[in-house]
Amino acid sequence: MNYFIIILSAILVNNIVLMQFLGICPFLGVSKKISTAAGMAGAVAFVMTLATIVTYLIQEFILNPLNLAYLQTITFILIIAALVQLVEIILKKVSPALYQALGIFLPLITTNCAILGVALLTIQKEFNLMEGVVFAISNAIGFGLALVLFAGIREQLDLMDVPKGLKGTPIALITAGILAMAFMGFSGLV
Amino acid sequence: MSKILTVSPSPHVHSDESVNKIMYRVVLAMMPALAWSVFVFGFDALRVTLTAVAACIVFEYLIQKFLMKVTPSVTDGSAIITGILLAFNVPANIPWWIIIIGALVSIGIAKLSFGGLGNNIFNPALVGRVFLLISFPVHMTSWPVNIQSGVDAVTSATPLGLIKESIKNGQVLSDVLGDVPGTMDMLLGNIGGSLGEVSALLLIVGGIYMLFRKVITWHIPVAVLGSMAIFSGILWLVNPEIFMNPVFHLLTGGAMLGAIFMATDMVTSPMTPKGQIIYGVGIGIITISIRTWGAYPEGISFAILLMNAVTPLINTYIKPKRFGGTK
Amino acid sequence: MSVTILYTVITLCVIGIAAAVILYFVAQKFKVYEDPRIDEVEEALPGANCGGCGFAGCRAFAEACVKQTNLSDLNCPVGGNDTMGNVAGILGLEAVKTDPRVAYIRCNGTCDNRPKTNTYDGAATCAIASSLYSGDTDCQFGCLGYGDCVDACDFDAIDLRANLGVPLILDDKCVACGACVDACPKNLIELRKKFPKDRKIVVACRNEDKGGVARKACNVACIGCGKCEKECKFDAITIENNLAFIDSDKCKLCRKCVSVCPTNSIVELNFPPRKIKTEEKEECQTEN
Amino acid sequence: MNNLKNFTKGFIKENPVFILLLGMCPTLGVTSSAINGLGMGLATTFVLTMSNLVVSLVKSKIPDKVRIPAFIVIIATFVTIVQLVMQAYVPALYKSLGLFIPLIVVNCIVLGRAEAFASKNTVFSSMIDGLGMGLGFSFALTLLGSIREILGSGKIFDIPIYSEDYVTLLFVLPPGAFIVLGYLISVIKKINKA
Amino acid sequence: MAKLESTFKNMVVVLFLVTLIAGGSLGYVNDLTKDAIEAAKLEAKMKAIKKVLPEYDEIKGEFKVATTPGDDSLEFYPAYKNGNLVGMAIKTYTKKGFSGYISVMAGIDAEGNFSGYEVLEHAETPGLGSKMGIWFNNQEKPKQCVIGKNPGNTKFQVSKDGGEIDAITASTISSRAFLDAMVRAYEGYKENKIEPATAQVN
Amino acid sequence: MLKTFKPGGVHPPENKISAGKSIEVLAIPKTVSIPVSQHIGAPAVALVNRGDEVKVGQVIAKSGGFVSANIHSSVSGKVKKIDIIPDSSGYPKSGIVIDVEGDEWLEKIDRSEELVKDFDLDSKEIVDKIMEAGIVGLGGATFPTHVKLVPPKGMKAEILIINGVECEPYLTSDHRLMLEKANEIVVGTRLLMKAMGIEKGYIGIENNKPDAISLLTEKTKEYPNIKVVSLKVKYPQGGEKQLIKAITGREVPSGGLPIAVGTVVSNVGTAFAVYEAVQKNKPLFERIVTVTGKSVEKPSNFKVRIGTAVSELIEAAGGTPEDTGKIISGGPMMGKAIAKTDVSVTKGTSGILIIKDEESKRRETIACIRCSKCVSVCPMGLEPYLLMTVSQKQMWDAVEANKVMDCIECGSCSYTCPSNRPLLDYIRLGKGKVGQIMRARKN
Ligand SMILES: Cc1cc2nc3c(=O)[nH]c(=O)nc-3n(C[C@H](O)[C@H](O)[C@H](O)COP(=O)(O)O)c2cc1C
Ligand SMILES: Cc1cc2nc3c(=O)[nH]c(=O)nc-3n(C[C@H](O)[C@H](O)[C@H](O)COP(=O)(O)O)c2cc1C
Ligand SMILES: Cc1cc2nc3c(=O)[nH]c(=O)nc-3n(C[C@H](O)[C@H](O)[C@H](O)COP(=O)(O)O)c2cc1C
Ligand SMILES: Cc1cc2nc3c(=O)[nH]c(=O)nc-3n(C[C@H](O)[C@H](O)[C@H](O)CO)c2cc1C
Ligand code: SF4
Ligand code: SF4
Ligand code: SF4
Ligand code: SF4
Ligand code: FES
Repeated sequence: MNYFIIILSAILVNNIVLMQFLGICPFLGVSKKISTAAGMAGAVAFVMTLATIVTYLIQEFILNPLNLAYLQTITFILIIAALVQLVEIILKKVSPALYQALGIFLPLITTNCAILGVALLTIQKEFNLMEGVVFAISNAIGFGLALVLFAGIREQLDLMDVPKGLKGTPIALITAGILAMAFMGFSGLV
Repeated sequence: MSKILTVSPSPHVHSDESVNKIMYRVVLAMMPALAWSVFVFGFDALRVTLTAVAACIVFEYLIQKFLMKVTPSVTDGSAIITGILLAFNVPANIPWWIIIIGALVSIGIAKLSFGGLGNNIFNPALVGRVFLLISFPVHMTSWPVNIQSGVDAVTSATPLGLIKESIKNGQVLSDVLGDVPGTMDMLLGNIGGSLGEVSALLLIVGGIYMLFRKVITWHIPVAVLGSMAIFSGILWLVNPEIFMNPVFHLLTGGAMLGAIFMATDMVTSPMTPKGQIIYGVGIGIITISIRTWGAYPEGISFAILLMNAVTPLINTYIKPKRFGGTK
Repeated sequence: MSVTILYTVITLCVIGIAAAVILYFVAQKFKVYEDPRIDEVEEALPGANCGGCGFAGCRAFAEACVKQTNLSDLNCPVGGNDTMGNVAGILGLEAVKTDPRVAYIRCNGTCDNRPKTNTYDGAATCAIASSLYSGDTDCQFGCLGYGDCVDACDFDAIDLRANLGVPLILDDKCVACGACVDACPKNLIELRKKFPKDRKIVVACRNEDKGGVARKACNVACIGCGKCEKECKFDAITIENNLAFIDSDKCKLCRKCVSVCPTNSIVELNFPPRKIKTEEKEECQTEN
Repeated sequence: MNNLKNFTKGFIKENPVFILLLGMCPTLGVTSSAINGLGMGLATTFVLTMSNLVVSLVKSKIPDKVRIPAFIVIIATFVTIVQLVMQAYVPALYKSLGLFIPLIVVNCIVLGRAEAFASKNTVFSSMIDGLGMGLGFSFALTLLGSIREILGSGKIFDIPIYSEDYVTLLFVLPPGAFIVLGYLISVIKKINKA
Repeated sequence: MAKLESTFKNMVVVLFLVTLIAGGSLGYVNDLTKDAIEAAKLEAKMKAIKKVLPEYDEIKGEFKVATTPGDDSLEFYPAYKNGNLVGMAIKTYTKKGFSGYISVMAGIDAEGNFSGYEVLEHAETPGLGSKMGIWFNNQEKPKQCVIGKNPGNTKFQVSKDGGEIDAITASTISSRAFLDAMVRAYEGYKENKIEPATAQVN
Repeated sequence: MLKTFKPGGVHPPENKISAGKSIEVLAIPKTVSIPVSQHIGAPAVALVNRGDEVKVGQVIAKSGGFVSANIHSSVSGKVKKIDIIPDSSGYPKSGIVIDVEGDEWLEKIDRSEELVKDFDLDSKEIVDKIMEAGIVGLGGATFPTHVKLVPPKGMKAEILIINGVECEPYLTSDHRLMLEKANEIVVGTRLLMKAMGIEKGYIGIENNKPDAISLLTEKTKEYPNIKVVSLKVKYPQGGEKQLIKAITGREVPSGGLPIAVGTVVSNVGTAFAVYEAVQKNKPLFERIVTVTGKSVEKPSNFKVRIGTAVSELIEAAGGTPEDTGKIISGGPMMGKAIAKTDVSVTKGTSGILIIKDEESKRRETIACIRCSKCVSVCPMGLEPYLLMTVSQKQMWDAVEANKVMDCIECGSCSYTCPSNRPLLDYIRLGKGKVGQIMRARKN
């Protein structure tokens, strides 16, 4: 499959957050400040790529040969949970600076649907390993793009007089809705 | 006892600028284009515009008064602009109930949910327009015939629609160029399309008036149109058989309307000239990309909304040049 | 048992064990000790995150509590003694009882009492008004009435009282967080001991001008004459800078001082027989 | 009664979607129709109740350090069971819920409840809590699904109520999910306050 | 009820037990549902076949033909009634949908006309492209209906492109894609036609 | 092309009603109240006591620190009291009240009108004389001039700019002074240059005062190192950073002083005061004050003794008009509204402006429409709309990060905002708070 199409599709056309509804919790939760949003996006990108590779290998070399495809969910989530922990430790040791920047987001990532979702989608779409990696990275970029844009908007909204009843989550969701609407302009691009 | 004097911090004088004045100047600037659309689409154009304006004003009043419980501020004129621009962005034969839904979305969702004038992130009229486009694609894409164009049919395609169609069919452009209106027709407005976007010339006239009255600055329109021209020009030079020429892109669809009246909405555009240019270039490039490769024949509405979303980031990172430098 | 089941069990067990082994070493190597009592204390706190305790939110306060061996310096004004008792219970410490407090605005310069001498027309906040002008009456110490304290209060405990000139603190809502004390640029607000039935004896004035000047500016200004100081049997009243002050920790609510004050600047509140009604809501006249 | 309270709080007062803002992905992702919402809700309810039950049964046997992995395994097991059963008996629904069924496993409500409630409470009240929360979740999804279906397809539970010519398509598309949920949360908050 | 300590042994044992039980029960449930899942899948297919073909009493000799190497293949399901070939159901596909892949079960009757179709899989926009499930089936609107026609006697293109089938309003792309799938089915049918005679022998 | 500054600026209606009125000497009042703090820096310390007899020009309060200035009696008579006297904000300030008896000047003061062009003092002597005379900047900031004349170590002044811009609407005191005392101003300029060893001098004047430009051009002909520069009419052309930029193209760095780019700016009034102090031994106890306003009967430029009550000036200009709403000390853009007319004229008072009732009330404030007009007019390249909002929300970190301390409080932003937002009010609040925070951090 054409890498260009995978990339464009994952970032713009089928944006993981705005169109696929994956990873909404962090999208709403860690988007209050641009800096934290960027940190989260970085952490997600890292884990998402890693998780996709590992789960792909598990699927290909353990589940498929043994005819155990139905164990996808349980194995993948176990792997992701372990992986996140592992990343945390390794990062702490290897690059304390990076850990400072990304570390605080790592625990949040285990329960982020986007990671498991992308791992599952990679299998579902029958990508090969390289395509899977590109797919994961593009989705992470799409996630980061949505998150950072959204954080910028929310920082501005903090300075505005949003009506009381809509302050916080409601206006964030409405904004996300309009953003999703704008992203629909990209439909058909691939 | 002497008089009770008023005290207040300086300055003690104020320019005679006011929000009302700015808004009514914009309304005035849109009048030539409106007049033209009444001329070419007949009474329908007036009906749609009046419905939209009335609905915007009524919704603004009712929502502010009964839901937000603030003093309604309908007199500031911004709702009128939203109404007119919403009408400008739909086909002249749109059913009345659709335009009312559009007004509700513009005013209720895009404007007042964020706190009203000045607080919205996205251009209200465009949110309304895109909402309608996605929700009622059938009604939003059947264009009434432009009386001046000399086509005899009930509906007609817009030039952009024509091109998109032929490209999707795998035709080369030289085959269909005959069906595309000439440059002069596009400039004057003898083409099909949304009711306010057909006459590029009269939109430019309005734009010049606004420039002259200092309602807008040149940065955004020039950046939008310039980047559209350059980007489409490069594509055209690469392969004129599948890409249209820049003049065509500038004169058709919502390019002029968007660049002059909608991208310039001050509430939703960046604050510094540099930021405004980045914003305008973003709009231009996204517009041409959508027109060229996307599903929709026209992309400027989406492009403006997308860049509206980027505006807060631009404002955060593009600061005016500080006197004396920073640090 | 089919092969699938066998494989299933084996696969899962292998992955499970692997996870356990890895996690064990993780747990061994990177122990970050966090006192579990922090969570417990935090749960016991009201969660208002108002900062009244002087810390950046409830969790910070909980951390501070856990570190301390003596809670006497720590107090959550929102939760009051009950909460601190609970916290002390969790930590196995003694809670120090503090008297409940309540905020009071020491100015009675309502528009009837203080004639206006100019009209302020800048941004309507006390902070801005006071930074350039002393106020729209001749009393430079009195309340400005733009309600910075109202905005500062997270508990809706201050009522601006439509243009009466001085806001009113609603004792039943005030939790003595002190936010308003910091917000008032005129330093008018004091956290006083809360007496039963919200009774109060207060010198409702902060005017430090000499008697004549003060009197001219406001009908109920304290002129520092010292009569109340002499009257008080409990040494609760002190006079400094032409101004009397009643220490609520010493005051016994005997009400003797009230009647001797020549300018009625001592206010008694919530005493049954002579209960003062809150003033009618009436617009202040700005024009002469 | 305490259990009754545990049961009912999930609907409005502590509704996982409207108030706690948990499990937003399926909430937005599957609610293009009422039936999808209900289906997803019930599937989640099953997992929630069962995993709460099991977690509270075994809580004393699980060392702290492997608490989370153990819980995840338990939850994932139930999710997989749901997957298999739905595939076998309601394949159409399974198909339209797509990816979101396996994603129940990362739904914060499930793990959150296991952590916060089941690992501290008795078996019965944990089950009741799971059931209440699950039904609250189902209620929210069905409500959202119904609104979107009515506005966007002119139907409810697939029963037409008005002509398709007048539907507002956007509501069954992704933006509609965000917008309707935004306003719904605001309304529920208001009701909660009153 | 003291918690178990987090010792190495405890952790491993507990996780082992948990996964053991989980694995066991999962395997068990899988065994239980395996057949049902297969049946459900088959039933869905059979239901579709039933829907698109005239009455028949047996499907036999199904086969697959790859259209282009490496690409998806067409699946053919010949249907017999009283031993006579009455039609063929063809699982066909297109990748030209607005959102890519669409798979359709198309039925062709003994005369070589489409007797029905069922959209099996698609990701077209609800309310737009998704209407193709009923649009081309609507016998009351002959200009948009494909039933009883075939690409041999009707131009299977949307009218906008000069064909004889009206596209779904505002969904020309989906309509083109749908017709593309149908044409593919028909061409496959023509190439792999089973002569009634040979069929009998089968 | 006329020289001007970039970025920003506004052009309010000039309203220089009193431009044609020559300077009149205001009658000496019966009492004067002289504040001891009329300058930036430490208040002066009173030297006289109640009942003391004083003469015109006598030091009555001594400079109270490094940045401070002497205060001289502007009248002769008896000290009535040393007390709190009203100040324009209503806050108490201490001052010296003197009952006037006659008009007896110190002998050393040369009262003749005759021009004394030549001098042969060294720079130290000039600075000492200026310091002795209590001269402070008369352009509004009232910074003690002798402090300015001694640059911090390691800095060297190269250029002196005499500020004759008078960009504030209505005010004409500098304009009149330039017309009537051109020779003296040139001498003052030379004295200032000598005091600092500066070779290059400019006199900057806005283009709406062509008479002053041509007069001063002529008077400076004989001094090739002093140039008169005519400048575009744009507010705040007279702000020192803007003036430096317009004339020299140099930009005073953020947080820096003019001396950082080798320049020193002084007002024309200051130059005149320097002339009088050095050549005539006359301390600063008088100044030119414009009294003006649309309803004022006789808009005038007065020479006024420091300490005279504002009400006296207004009387002399025809009394308080019926429709008075607001009285401003200074110009409409930067001046300060006063609550009562019994406050005194100080060294910093350049004008008294009487605004009509209907013009004195601010219009209703509405939400910011993000028109960016405030950004484009801000001469310091700030974002007033943002500064206001973050001040309002008390986000002091953001206020500081967005350079609030650079604001020169020119008011262009508030002036121009179509939503009538009180931008500068909140920016001042933010500046105050950030200033406090910064000081606290230093300690
Ligand atoms: C969100 C969205 C969804 C769309 N879905 C479809 C679709 O499912 N099928 C389709 O043919 N076109 C779809 N379109 C494309 C437009 O409707 C397109 O204009 C149309 O297909 C071609 O125009 P026409 O049918 O009016 O000639 C979609 C467009 C958008 C923005
Ligand atoms: C603390 C302080 C120190 C100053 N030091 C000097 C100085 O050393 N040299 C100088 O030329 N001006 C000095 N100034 C004066 C300023 O350059 C300037 O004239 C004054 O701030 C008023 O300018 P304005 O009227 O434009 O606001 C100083 C000002 C302040 C507040
Ligand atoms: C906005 C603004 C406008 C000013 N306009 C003038 C002016 O028109 N004329 C003037 O002499 N000083 C003006 N000043 C004061 C100058 O910045 C500077 O302080 C003064 O010229 C220094 O001279 P001085 O110390 O002799 O007063 C202005 C200051 C500011 C901040
Ligand atoms: C130059 C200019 C352009 C405007 N363009 C729009 C527009 O495109 N759409 C709209 O709803 N309002 C427009 N307005 C009106 C107003 O700014 C808008 O409703 C605000 O976004 C409401 O907060 C415009 C106003 C001005 C001054
Ligand atoms: S009145 Fe003051 S002390 Fe009392 S709760 Fe409000 S802010 Fe806190
Ligand atoms: S008490 Fe203080 S803060 Fe409150 S209104 Fe009065 S002056 Fe303002
Ligand atoms: S007052 Fe300050 S912020 Fe406003 S324009 Fe002037 S320098 Fe800029
Ligand atoms: S001038 Fe006023 S309305 Fe315009 S951006 Fe500045 S503050 Fe906002
Ligand atoms: S439910 Fe998807 S991230 Fe939480």
